[in-house]
Amino acid sequence: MAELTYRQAVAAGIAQEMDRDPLVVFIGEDIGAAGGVFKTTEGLFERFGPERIRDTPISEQAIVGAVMGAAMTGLRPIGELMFSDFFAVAWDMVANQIAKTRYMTDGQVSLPLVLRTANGGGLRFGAQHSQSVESWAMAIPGLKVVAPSTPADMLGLMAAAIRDPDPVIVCEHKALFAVKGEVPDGEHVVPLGQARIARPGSDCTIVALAAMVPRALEAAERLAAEAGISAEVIDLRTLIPLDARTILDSLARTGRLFTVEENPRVLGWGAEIVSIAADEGFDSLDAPLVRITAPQVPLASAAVLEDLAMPSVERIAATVRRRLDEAR
Amino acid sequence: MAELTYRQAVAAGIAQEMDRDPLVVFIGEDIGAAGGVFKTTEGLFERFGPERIRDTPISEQAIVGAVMGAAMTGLRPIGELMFSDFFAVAWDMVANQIAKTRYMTDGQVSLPLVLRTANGGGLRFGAQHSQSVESWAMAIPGLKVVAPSTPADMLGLMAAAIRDPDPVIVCEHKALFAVKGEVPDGEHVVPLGQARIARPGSDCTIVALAAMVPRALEAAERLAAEAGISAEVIDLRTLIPLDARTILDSLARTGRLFTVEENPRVLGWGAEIVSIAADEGFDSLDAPLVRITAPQVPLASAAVLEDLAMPSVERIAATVRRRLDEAR
Amino acid sequence: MAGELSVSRDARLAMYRTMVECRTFEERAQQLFFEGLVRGTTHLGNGQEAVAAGFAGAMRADDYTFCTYRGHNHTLARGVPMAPIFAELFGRGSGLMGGKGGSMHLTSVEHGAMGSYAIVGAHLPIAVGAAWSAQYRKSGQVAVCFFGDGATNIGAFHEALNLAAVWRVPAVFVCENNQYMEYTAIGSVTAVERPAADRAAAYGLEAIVVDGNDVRAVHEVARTAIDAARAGDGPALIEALTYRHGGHSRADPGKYRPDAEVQAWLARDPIPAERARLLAEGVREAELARIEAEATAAVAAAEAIARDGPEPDPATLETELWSDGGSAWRN
Amino acid sequence: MAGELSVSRDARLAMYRTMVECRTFEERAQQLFFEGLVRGTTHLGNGQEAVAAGFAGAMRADDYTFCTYRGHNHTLARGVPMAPIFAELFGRGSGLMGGKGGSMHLTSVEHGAMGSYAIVGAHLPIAVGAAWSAQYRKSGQVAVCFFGDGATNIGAFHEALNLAAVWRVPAVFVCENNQYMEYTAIGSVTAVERPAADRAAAYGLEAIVVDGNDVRAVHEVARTAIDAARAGDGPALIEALTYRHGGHSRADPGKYRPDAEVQAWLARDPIPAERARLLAEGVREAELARIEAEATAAVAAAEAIARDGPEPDPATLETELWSDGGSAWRN
Ligand SMILES: Cc1ncc(C[n+]2csc(CCOP(=O)(O)OP(=O)(O)O)c2C)c(N)n1
Ligand SMILES: Cc1ncc(C[n+]2csc(CCOP(=O)(O)OP(=O)(O)O)c2C)c(N)n1
Ligand SMILES: [Mg+2]
Ligand SMILES: [Mg+2]
Repeated sequence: MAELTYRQAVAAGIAQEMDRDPLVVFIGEDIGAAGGVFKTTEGLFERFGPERIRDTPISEQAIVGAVMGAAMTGLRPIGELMFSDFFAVAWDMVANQIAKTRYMTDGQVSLPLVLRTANGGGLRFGAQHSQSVESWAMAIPGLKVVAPSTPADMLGLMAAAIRDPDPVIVCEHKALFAVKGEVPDGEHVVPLGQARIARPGSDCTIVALAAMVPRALEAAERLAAEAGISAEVIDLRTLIPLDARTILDSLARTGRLFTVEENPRVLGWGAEIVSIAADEGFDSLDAPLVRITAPQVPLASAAVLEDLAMPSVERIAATVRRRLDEAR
Repeated sequence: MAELTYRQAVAAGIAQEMDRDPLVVFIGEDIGAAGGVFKTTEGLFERFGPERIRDTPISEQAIVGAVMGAAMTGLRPIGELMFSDFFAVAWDMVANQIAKTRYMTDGQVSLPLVLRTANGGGLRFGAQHSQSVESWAMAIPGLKVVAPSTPADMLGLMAAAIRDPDPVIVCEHKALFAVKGEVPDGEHVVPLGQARIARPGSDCTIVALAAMVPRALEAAERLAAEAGISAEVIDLRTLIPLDARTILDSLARTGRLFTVEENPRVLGWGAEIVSIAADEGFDSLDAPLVRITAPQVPLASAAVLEDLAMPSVERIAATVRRRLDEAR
Repeated sequence: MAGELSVSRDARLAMYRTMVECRTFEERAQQLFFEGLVRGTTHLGNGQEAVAAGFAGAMRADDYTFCTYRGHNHTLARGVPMAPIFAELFGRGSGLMGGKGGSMHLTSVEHGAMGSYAIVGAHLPIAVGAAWSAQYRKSGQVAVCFFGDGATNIGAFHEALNLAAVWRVPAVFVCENNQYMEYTAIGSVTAVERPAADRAAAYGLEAIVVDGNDVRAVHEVARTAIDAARAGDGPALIEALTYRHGGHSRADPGKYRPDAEVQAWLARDPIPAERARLLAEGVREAELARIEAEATAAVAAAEAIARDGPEPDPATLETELWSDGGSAWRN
Repeated sequence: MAGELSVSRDARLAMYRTMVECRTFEERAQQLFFEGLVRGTTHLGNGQEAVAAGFAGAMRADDYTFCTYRGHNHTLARGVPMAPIFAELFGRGSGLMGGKGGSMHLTSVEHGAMGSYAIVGAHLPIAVGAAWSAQYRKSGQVAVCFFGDGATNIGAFHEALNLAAVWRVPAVFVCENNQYMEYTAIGSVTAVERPAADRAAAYGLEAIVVDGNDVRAVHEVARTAIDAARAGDGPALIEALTYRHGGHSRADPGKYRPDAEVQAWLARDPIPAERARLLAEGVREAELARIEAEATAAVAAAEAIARDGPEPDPATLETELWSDGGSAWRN
């Protein structure tokens, strides 16, 4: 077992797959000699050279379009969008072209491609550089969406995304880049579509993603220590394909479900989880289904305001405790 | 009372407001002498002239950006995006600029603007010209979203949207353009944020939007006639601001909630409604919360497939009936 | 300029045949739209056949075509059979894409017809990607990307041309300047007179304008540009001046165009012009008549097959979103 | 070229003062970033002050400035006070936008500073809209829009320039070509040598290149272009050649740039150059020293005020999404 940062795991995952398959190529802004603005691609240029690792102009539509065109003609390209907010600039390419082409052509076109991006808040970058856009992608049929919370999952899900025959959006959480963790030796691949029970529990289920996973875990520890509440924490890992089974099974055991979402409230991924649970898990429900989210405003840059917006350990723990009390 | 088509109500709403306020201007592709590709803007060019009604190049980012720049400097501009799918091309302008600027500048900038667009399926136009994108906009803090189902609401909500001091997305449903209906004489304005109980009922609540409203109403008639089920149908009319109160009140009376959504399932607007109901309406729930949606695929162009994808009167009625039976 | 590169008699006849097939197909498609058999929308290429035929005649079988919703000509020109195209227009299960795409999205990867794209400008960056892939794989393939005059004002055009030029990918961009967007004249919303050619220098490219109603002139610039791209000399941007005979789409009668303008362009119809030239070169009338009759017969036969095609199997609604053939998004 | 339009001694000193204030402010901002007081990110304008000062000196009080995340210079140059800017960088409630925007989004509508935009290229179409609004309202205002060399390759640039030219709106587009995007040289990803000027013809505009480190040369092209725009002669596109002294943002040391290149540009620092010129023209050393001392004092005073500013009131988290001051999305 090696210890890697989440940041290093990004490059390690890409390198593992580029070593394995010469058809894997990678383009983006400042990803080459510069190693990426978050240093997530350091060493790749030196190792794989300018034919496989290419810097682009600031042309997100061209980056995503080129990745699509390359994927439909035999390559397995990876494109970087430096910040996930910039998906908006290329949204037609992502949502109208990449997501729909296989279906529209009745399977003639395959798009084995990855779009990877620095997602999420917490770095005081303000409203145009801090969004959680995984829910935008989740809503579009034809896109798979991955958002790992640990270095091991980062590496393994990156590998799976690159191997996947369909388009995968990889959301790398900015606030996790410095986090360290053990990563298995040798080839490591984590299958898409499997949630992970990060902490077993029996009183309630807390579903979280990416940077909210460590917060949910810490909240669960506090709930155990301070209120004797046993919270099960599920790390979703992949939004599409969605491991609804793991959530529903957990709910069947606990009877109470919370989602912890960094995104503004309306139509964050938790809404879909809740809408599944409110139908298929109805008989298990002992209490209201509760979403813990950011308020429905853009993310402010001031530390005080940003911290207030994103679900904190305190807010998660307090909300779960209050709602469990109410339900008793 | 005059009878107008939904299509005519669009132009009538714009004309009413342009007559009233010389700061209202309107730009888009082929909207001028040509009267719009859906003929929704016929007569406006003749009436208000080339300074106020301007054709643009095929440059959606420029259209939306120009509308924003004009709004922040004293005009009340309207921009047309010919098909709602094209929001994707200008999504940065909509989601990152227009939606966030007032908040980011702490209220220094006001954006009294309208983006109007032909939304939705049913015309065999295929996956890139048939999407329901109201849920994309609903998810972004800072955008108001309107989707009328009748000519009277089209006119009145268009007027309210133009008068509103904040950005409003007006989704005009393509499949409703030919529908006729009574429109009140004189100035007509329908406030944003008020749902309409389109049909009172006591056994269940069906929440629908735009082209799904007439289908939900017809399904409700059938349920009454064929199964003695009394369904209340709510026409949401506005997604943001959302009239959650009307829905929760109805749910409190009926105990059963269905949403009818034209969009693919995942993170359609119904997910947010359900997530509100599953929390705040929990004590009212007599049965699972059920979403009736399109499947999670792009919309096919073949009539058979498109009709199968969109919730039909039959599917709505059958689903409600089956789920009510199960819950008994 | 035409005639500098040698073109065989057979190649000329083949291009003539392509033009006639396209025209015959489109005229029938329009009738069938009015009869209600073609659903949704169609954007016909009548009048613009010389561009499709001249380029297709200069392409290798494994080259890539990227085109727009106005893509019937380009799809036919690559040799895609008519019956599945008609069936696709009818929304049949036997359609080229099983009824999932429709008129605006004709695709036949097997023929190098890499798709018809309905969002203006979107396919330009995608074509850059295909050309980059060919460059990386050293396959010698070229990507040819057709688009309208209106597409030159959208951002994707700019990004694609710049990236193609910087990476020197084997891509040929062809602007079919038919003078109009939907109902608005391109000149009224464009800062320069030649929407594509006058922008070529912005990407370090040569300004190339060709008479898009002269199949031989088109063929010549096509060969030059495609051969250069294949040889590694980078991309080209070509503006072909042409005109659509009908309206923009569906039932549009195109009344926003001055009568005299329409008449002048109809008089320059590429098909009679090429026919006259072939006759003058000694091709027998009967040979041309045979080509025309064969086209008519082929269209009729294709229509009949398509009419007999089944409606889509409802089960296909949820197939082929993913490579496993299905569309499951959850367990 | 400089000197053809008359510029008063006062105006020259005012522009010098602007440059010195910007430089002094930015140097302090950088230190405060390293001290952790400035949070998140900052993109400094050191080295590029002549562009901001030369243009601001040519603008009317009610003209509009649109700029990028590298927008401190442009915001200061329009007369926005330093204390609320510092406070915004510190994330204080007393910040220019109450802490909601941060360094990348400085805005002061009251001063015509219509916003700093953090998505490359996005503000160009917005500036077109402001200019269109001025044209419609016949207000005589001009919108001046600053952006980097890297922005010339994004789609919004193309759409904005074309629309501005077609509508002949009073907008002046200023590319500050500082030779680099973040860490990548603009030349390596651009098809032409002058990323803005070589594209001007694509919009029917004149190619204008100016020494962006010469405040007088900048001022002259600025006046010419702004006056023409105000007179109804339509937009202009100006490429100002310049260099950022430091890295792209935050702690970036800018090591990707060759030493000799950095040294050559540092030697062409716009501030000492203008200082020498002023002295040569007879301005007394003491007068310049006083301006410099005042700038230092102003920055120190502003910093002190900003340091004393309160943290944002938590209640403001949910204010000012809508014009009613709140952010309610439901009842
Ligand atoms: C991004 C985008 N904007 C608008 C449209 C609607 N639209 C479809 S075709 C068309 C005109 C295109 O004109 P041109 O590029 O000249 O091609 P032509 O139809 O003449 O072949 C427009 C505006 C679209 N499909 N995509
Ligand atoms: C659409 C978009 N893509 C990428 C970025 C990330 N980014 C921020 S600044 C920058 C470089 C911009 O270079 P240039 O336009 O030359 O301006 P400069 O920073 O040199 O002033 C990049 C790539 C962004 N903010 N927006
Ligand atoms: Mg055209
Ligand atoms: Mg730069």
